[in-house]
Amino acid sequence: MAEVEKRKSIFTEGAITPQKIAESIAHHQVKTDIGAHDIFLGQVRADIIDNKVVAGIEYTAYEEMAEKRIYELRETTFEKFDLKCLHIYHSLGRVNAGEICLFVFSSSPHRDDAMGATRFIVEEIKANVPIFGKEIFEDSSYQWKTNK
Amino acid sequence: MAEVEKRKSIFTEGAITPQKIAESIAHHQVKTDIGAHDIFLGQVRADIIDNKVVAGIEYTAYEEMAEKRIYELRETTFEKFDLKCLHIYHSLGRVNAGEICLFVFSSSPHRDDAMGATRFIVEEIKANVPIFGKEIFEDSSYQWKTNK
Amino acid sequence: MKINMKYYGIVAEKMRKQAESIDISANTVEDLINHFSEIKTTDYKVAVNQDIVKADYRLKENDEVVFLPPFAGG
Amino acid sequence: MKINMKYYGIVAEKMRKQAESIDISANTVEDLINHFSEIKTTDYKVAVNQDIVKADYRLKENDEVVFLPPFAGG
Repeated sequence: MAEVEKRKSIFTEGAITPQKIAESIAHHQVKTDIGAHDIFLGQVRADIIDNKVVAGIEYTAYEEMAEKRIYELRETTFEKFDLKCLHIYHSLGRVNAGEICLFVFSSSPHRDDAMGATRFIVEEIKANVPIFGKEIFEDSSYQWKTNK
Repeated sequence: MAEVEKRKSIFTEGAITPQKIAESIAHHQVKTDIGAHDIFLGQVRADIIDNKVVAGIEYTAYEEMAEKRIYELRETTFEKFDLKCLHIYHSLGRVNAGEICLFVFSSSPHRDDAMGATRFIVEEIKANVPIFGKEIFEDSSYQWKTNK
Repeated sequence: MKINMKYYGIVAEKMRKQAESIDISANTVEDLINHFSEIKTTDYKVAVNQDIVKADYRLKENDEVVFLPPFAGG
Repeated sequence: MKINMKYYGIVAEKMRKQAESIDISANTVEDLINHFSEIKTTDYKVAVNQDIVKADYRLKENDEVVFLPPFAGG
């Protein structure tokens, strides 16, 4: 089984850049036992709520608990799926509409495991990791976001 | 429904670079009705077959038929899933172990559609699009690859 | 009994602070909740020492308690 | 009848060419196949004008026929 990474924080300040994603992909080209990568990106939508447009989301987290949940989630994911690599990043602070706030990257010899792992992690993060989001409208008013 | 792109070729000469993937992601940041991207990357594995290591794959395709299948597949995918964008690229020619030969990129307001669409397309390409691959070993011998 | 409270999201907003240590007489999480009228109408789960617990969970000295509003990650 | 043949992958290798036009007496795909002893042991499907067809497909003048070896995309 691939090595489970040490407790590296999943949190990053502000939006996740396409350049960071490209660098992460490039780092895997030395891992020639990988045949399939699956990447999920969460992007902030400019939703219209009561005639007001979401300009961005400000994320906060109960970080100690979130990191603990993610650590356990990584271990479960490596048990359930045949993975070589797994990277998870989430933004804290302000992320504007059109920018990326979540980056999940699973790599496996085979596509079923890569795709299954990414899906599993995204669902778990949405349901069980204590991250909070304030949807800020263009007029600076706001509402607290709730995952469905 | 999002516009189905005109018949742009899916084929690109040689490996697909991380930089191309980053550029593709960056282009979507103006599309603020997107909430979820799912990206699948196929990477050439350095498999060991009869004690010989795969150094790369040389891809060819029955291009006219492949483009026709992909065009139909795009239409079916837009009917089945709520997508805003869909990009599909496959390499022709030599791709070395560790390099990327397939890039599928689905974008939707919601994660279920993005992930479902990517999975559907990857399976369809493997099963129904006439692309052929010669696995070239480090000693320059080769064998013809067959998808399982 | 000393309890370390942390507040996030809409709970922090209603409590008008992000953390505090309180000295309180409470056996269970349910007892504790009764002291927090500020968030009576708020939807939340309770975490003690970073695990989600039920209302009958028995508190100990120095527990870290968080009222978790709905998650919004992703 | 004139048929436009294209060869790919292991079929091109066995035929030692990538395309040719042939003039052949054949009503169906099955009749045509019988002329190709080079690929008797090869696994393939048959496409006519870019659609996969069965052995009883009736050929027409100028059809484009391809013996498709196993796919390896992705």
